[in-house]
Amino acid sequence: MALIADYLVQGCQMLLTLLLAPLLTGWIRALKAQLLRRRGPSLLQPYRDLSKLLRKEVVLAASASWLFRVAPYLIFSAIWVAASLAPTFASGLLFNWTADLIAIVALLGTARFFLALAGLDVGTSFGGIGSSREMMIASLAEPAMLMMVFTLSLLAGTTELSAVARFMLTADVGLRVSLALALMALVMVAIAENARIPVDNPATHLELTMVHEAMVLEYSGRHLALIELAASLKLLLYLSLLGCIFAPWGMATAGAGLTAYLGGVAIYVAKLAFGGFLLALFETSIAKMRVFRVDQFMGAALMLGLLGTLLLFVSRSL
Amino acid sequence: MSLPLLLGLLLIPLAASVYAVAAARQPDCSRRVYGVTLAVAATGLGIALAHLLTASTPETLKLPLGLPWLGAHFRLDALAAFFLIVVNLGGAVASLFALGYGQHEKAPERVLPFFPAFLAGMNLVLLADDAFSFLFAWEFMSLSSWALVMAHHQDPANARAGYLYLVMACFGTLALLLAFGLLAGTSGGYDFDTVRASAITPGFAALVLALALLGAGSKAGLVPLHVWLPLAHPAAPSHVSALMSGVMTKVAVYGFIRIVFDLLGEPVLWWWGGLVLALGGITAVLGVLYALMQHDLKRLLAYHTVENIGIIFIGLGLALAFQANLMYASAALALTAALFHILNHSLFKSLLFLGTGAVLTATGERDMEKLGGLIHPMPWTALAFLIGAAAISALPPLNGFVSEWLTFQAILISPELPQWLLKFLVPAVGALLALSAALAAACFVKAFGITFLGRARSPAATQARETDRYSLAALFVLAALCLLAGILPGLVVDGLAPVVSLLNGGARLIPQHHQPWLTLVPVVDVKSTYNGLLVLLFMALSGTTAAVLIHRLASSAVRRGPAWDCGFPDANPAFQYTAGSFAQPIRRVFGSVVFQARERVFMPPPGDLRPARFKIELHDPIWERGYAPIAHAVVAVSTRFNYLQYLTIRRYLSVVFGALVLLLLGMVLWR
Amino acid sequence: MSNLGVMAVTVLLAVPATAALLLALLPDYRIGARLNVSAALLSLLAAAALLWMKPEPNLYLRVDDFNIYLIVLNNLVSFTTSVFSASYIAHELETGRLTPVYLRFYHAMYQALIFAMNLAFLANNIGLMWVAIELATLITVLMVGIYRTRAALEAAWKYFILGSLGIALALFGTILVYLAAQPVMGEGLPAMAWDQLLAGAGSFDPALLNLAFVFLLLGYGTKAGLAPLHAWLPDAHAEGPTPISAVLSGLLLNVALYAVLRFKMLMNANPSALAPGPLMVGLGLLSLLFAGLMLYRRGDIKRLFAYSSIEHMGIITFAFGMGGPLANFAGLLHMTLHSLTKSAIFFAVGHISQVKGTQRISTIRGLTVTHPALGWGLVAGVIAIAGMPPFGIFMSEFLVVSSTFARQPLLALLLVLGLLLAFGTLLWRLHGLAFGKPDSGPAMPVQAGILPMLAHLALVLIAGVWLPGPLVAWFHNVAVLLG
Amino acid sequence: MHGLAFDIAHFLAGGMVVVSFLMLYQDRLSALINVFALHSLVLVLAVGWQATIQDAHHLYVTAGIALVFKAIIIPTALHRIVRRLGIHRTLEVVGGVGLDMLAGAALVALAILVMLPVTATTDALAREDLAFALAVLLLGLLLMITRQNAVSLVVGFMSLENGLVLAAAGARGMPLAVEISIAFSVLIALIVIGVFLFRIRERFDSVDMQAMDTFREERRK
Repeated sequence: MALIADYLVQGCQMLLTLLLAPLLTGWIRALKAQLLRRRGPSLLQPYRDLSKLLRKEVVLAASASWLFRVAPYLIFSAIWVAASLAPTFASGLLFNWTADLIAIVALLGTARFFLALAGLDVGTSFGGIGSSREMMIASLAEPAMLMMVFTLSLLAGTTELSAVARFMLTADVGLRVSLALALMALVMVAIAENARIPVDNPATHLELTMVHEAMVLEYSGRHLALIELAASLKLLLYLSLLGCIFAPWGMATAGAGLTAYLGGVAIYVAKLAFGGFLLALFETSIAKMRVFRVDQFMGAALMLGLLGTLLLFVSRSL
Repeated sequence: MSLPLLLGLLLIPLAASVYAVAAARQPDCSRRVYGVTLAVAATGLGIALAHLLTASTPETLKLPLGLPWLGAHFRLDALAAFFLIVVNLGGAVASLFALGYGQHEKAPERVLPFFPAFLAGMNLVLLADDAFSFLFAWEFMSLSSWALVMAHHQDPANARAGYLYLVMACFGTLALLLAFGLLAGTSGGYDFDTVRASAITPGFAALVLALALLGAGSKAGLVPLHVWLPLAHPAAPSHVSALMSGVMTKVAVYGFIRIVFDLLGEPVLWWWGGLVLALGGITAVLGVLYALMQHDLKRLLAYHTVENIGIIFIGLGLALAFQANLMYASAALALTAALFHILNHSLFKSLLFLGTGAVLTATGERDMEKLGGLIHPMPWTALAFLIGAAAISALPPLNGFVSEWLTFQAILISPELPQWLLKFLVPAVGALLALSAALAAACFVKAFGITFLGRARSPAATQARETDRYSLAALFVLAALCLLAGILPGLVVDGLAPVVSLLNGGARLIPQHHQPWLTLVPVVDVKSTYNGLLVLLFMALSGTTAAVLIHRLASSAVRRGPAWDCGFPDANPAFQYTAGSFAQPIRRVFGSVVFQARERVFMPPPGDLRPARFKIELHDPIWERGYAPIAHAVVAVSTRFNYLQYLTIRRYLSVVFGALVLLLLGMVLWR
Repeated sequence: MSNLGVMAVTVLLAVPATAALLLALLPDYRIGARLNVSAALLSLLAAAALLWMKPEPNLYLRVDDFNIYLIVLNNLVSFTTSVFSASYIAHELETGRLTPVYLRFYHAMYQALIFAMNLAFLANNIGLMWVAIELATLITVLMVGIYRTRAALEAAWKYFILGSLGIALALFGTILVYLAAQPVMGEGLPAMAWDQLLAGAGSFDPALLNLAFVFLLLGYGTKAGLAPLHAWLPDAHAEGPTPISAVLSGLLLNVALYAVLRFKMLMNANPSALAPGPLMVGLGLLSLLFAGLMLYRRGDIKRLFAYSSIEHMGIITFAFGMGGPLANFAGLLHMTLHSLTKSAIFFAVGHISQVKGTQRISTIRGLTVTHPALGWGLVAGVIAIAGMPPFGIFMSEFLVVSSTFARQPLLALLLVLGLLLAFGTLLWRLHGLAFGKPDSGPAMPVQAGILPMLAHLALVLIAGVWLPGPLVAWFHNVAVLLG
Repeated sequence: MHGLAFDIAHFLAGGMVVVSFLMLYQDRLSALINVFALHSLVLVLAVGWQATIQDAHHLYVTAGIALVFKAIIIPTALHRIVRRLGIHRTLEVVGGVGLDMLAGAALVALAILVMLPVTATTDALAREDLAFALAVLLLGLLLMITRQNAVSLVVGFMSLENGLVLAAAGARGMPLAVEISIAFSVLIALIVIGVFLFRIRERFDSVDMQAMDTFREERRK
């Protein structure tokens, strides 16, 4: 019985992430519009886009291969699994131990791998631009992310997220330099990974500046829908990571009962909203940088992460 | 009982070699030879597997061969059994592949006699239990593989590769020879039991470690001893490249493990671990950076071998560091990670090289810039290659990720190490490892994307056909194994346990097979867990459900059209991104530092009909700073000495006279 | 029993001598070649017979543990070489490099050479041994000059001058040994007989012994081609007929080294004399490194392998200089295998240079393509001589290096450096010769007799995997004798 | 009596050293050959004296051989060769005579130094003889390396070999002395050198050894 409940909760989380993701995207877009004194679309616009895309037929480039058609599903499932394995409103769920933080990072890597391949598949120059730049950025972002993971796991003694979250709730964390460094690293990585300003502009279609958009240029219909959905899931994932690591308050623990779960959900949504607000604020306040300054940006993130880890390695023995 | 069986088994490939010398020109000779090697390797695999799993005590055997007063000692223990599995698995699959691939060989008489000998040599290295037989087999392995590298010797590049390879191999053997000289001592106790028993001073032990690093490292391709590897591995026929890259480098690692972990024994000094760790990290990153700069598919793979060797040595270095501090539980984790990665790399590197072989037979091209779009004519090869690429890029749920995950876990439990240097070194190496993993992903997006995706860049690529069924079978066996090892890591870890406990003073990881859902739980108190099986299930589930739902509820219509490409579709495949242009951002970020990469653009003025040219200059720092000077020095000195060949007789007489007078004076002064 | 042995000894000496006379009289070179082969075979059988029945030593001749296997080896190689020379010489006659008269002379001299070398090995009397070695030198001088080309004459002249200087020094050393022995052993023959000398060496005058050893080392060292006394060797190998090159490298060097070792024993037997080890180690290392460097710039294929002979003489001398059971064992093994391998290489080289009509390395390419048998034979030979398994020389080098490193690390490092150097340069040449695109040069048809080469290589291969018990026992005994 | 015997032997052996110096001093070929004949003559006397005082009769044979071959036949043969080749020009002495003399003196000193430690168990006669023989040997070698001409090379070598015979004769009761001297004289002096000089004359029109240092293909590379 309890087992079934656990399954249910896990399922709920998966659905919840799936449902909330477009909303988050819409929320950020709306906020940005507001901040720019525009009226902007409604919160539900992303849902409308998705349903429309889903219903349209797919126009497939002549030179596209089976990989091009499989990739969206792969990308979507990888990111969705990652998103639903990270604790959102409750920690210690049934399958949280399936993948720890490293595995989640790697799952995102899988998604990126296939996205980049899809960009190369049709054999257009823009796809190539997108893929190569994406991989360059990732080659720095992923280590930075892993350094952040090191920092956490050195503190919490584990790389498993709900355990980390539980640890961060305990008193003996205190304020640590390395945590701050890790937070900065994570934020920078999140910005890069989700193709936000200043690394990339999700709204642009000016060929030479786009990275993520260039890869998905050839996609249409349901494929595009899946990829858009995956993108917003990814954003959600990063925000919930930030939430459960650096603001783990109010998360329900496994088997806490329905009310606790609902409360958890409410707080979770609030966290997302706040995170989205910060992101929108940040994006509207700075300009996009040249592609070949990105490596310095990401290098900085990597250095921050490494610094945090080093501090911990050393301070452990003090 | 299984040891004599194995040794007897090894006679068969040698016989096959002899047969091949006689009958290489006959049409079905290649099929026969590879059939034999396939059978032999499969049997050997079975025996070794049985021995490893039934986990009996080591078997030893002494034959009246080799050094007369010593005899040839052989021994089959868990370590040897594990590496026998790696070797024979690779050998079996390569033979299977060659059943089809070998038909296209232009010079079978230069391949068939040496392939079985090569296989036998590698097996013999693993079974040898005294210094002489070990080095004998080791050098025999080098020699036979050299012959295979020289198979297509009419291409001067291959000949050069073969020469460099053999000289480096001889260098490595001599280093190991010196190491064994120290271990055996003046009494000449060359059999490994005596060596294990005899104590050795710390200074000598450190020397042995250094020599083992030189000897085994030069064969495994440890930076800066790797220079021969990316030349020699691609030069050989592809199934041999697969063996050399996927398997022979592992035999080299075996040599290192056998000497340092087994023969040298206690005491281990902490800085050994540091040294090996640092070397591993540097090797990993440099290897992948070199690989990113390559356009030759096989050479790219060879450089990735260097990278993976680095990862393996990171694991070994951690294990040494832990053992030095008597933290055997942690050492067990690190060792498990290293051994697991050894197995994984042998799987996917063989897979990738064999895939390249398939491409090579289909198009006759190794240069990625001339390939492209091969996924259309050869979808199955593409699929297998894709799995291999994903595996080597350490993507879940495949096997490459598991071993890297284990290595990360080993790094994460290392802050307990007391030494300060290690405290700084380990996280830095962790960063290097992460970096190399990410770069590897980038590199294989390039390798697969440019080779198989897009549109064909040359007529050869357009006329490609799917490869034969033997080759496909070989490819998919390996692909399946990559997936299995990825989703059932617990079983592999349990299989490795006897090896680990052998090398680690009895300590091993906790049994995994009765964990719920076969989850991987390396260390209990650290609650980090990973479950590839579930990840795969979830992904499959969500992916299929999404697909089904969409096709049911939403549209499933597809219309083919020209690529959109922001409105100006380019007809010409030459407009595609090439390997060079794909690597350009990373080259700008890293290459400018490491390789002094410069881009020279020649843009003719308007009205000038010359084509615009774009050239990339790369410098290999290690070759230019390390090896070229030595070569020049030898040439210079020998040229300097050469005049001694043309003296007048009077001069020669004077030399003798001088020697005589000198010795007489010496006699006078000696008193 | 022993009188059978005496018979065998007489056969060993009488057959070559008489054969030499007969061959000098025989006009037809075909019969000559056959007679040559059969005489060599006969003396080989006699030598083999000695293995089972040793005669009692007298004051002139002696068969003991040390020389018996060398005698067998000597006659074995000279037999195979005679077989090879039968096929080689025929071609020389066709191309007109030799006239029948010279062939007659050649065969006679060949047998005389065998006689001289057998005598040198059998001699129990240091004076007799000296005479034998001198005889061998003079004969080889004549053989080297046999082509009478400008280069050949120069080589022979150089060889003659340096060789006879070495001989002279050796003689002086011999006289000194006698002088050292004479007060103890009394005047006359006993003071020049091995066994007696060895017995009494302990009470000889050390100063005289030391002086003697210096002269003997230089004298016989010149014959053994140790640097810096090697100058005659490359040219003599390059310019003479290839069978003679094979005999020079395979046997004559051994003879000289054998003499040096005999006197080394004498030195060891006298506690207050200086230890011969360091001198030999020094000369050995010098030869090894020097040859390794010189190999690189060689343009003539026979000179190349001549230098490799210098290198290996260096290794062997080094091993004996180091001493100790392992190193001595290795030295003896190396001596045996080197003469087998090197002569095999020269068999291959001889036919190759006939086929290509040149000895210039730069004009020979891709042999494994054009002449698989010869090409792969050469490859196998070079692999073997470079000390790689499965061939036997690997074993001896393994023993030398490993046993040295534990005792004298620095020396071992130098040794390894030399080995690597020589290996690299030799392999570099091999790659040029055996691989690569074959040039479309003139390829004359030659019915190459590759049987001797294969036989030698097979022996070396077997030795690499398994050494027969009696051989090992012999090596051990002699290793003990050598101290 | 023994004293006298010793002195004479000493005198003769020393005489050989002196004659060796004379040879070093010569710079004309024919003169050199004559001095060599003298050298051999002294050798004959020395050996003969040794024969008498050791009453070892086989040494007379050695002396006879030396007399016939070295003192008579070879010099005349060499004279004929020289005349036939028409080498009457002076031959350049490498480094000059003075230096040669100095070097020679040093060598003699070295020879004596080397012989000093030899214990007196071997009778003094042999010791002195040996020292002189060694000196002669070294001087002969010096002669070989300071002359450029094949003939003088041969002469130098034979003077060296005279020293050897002297040593052999001085070694009391040394067996095979005759055989050895025969082996030397006959084989070397007659056959080979004769044959060689003949051949060489055939090929090169001078016997100057510079002419024999031909170029070999390695040098062209």
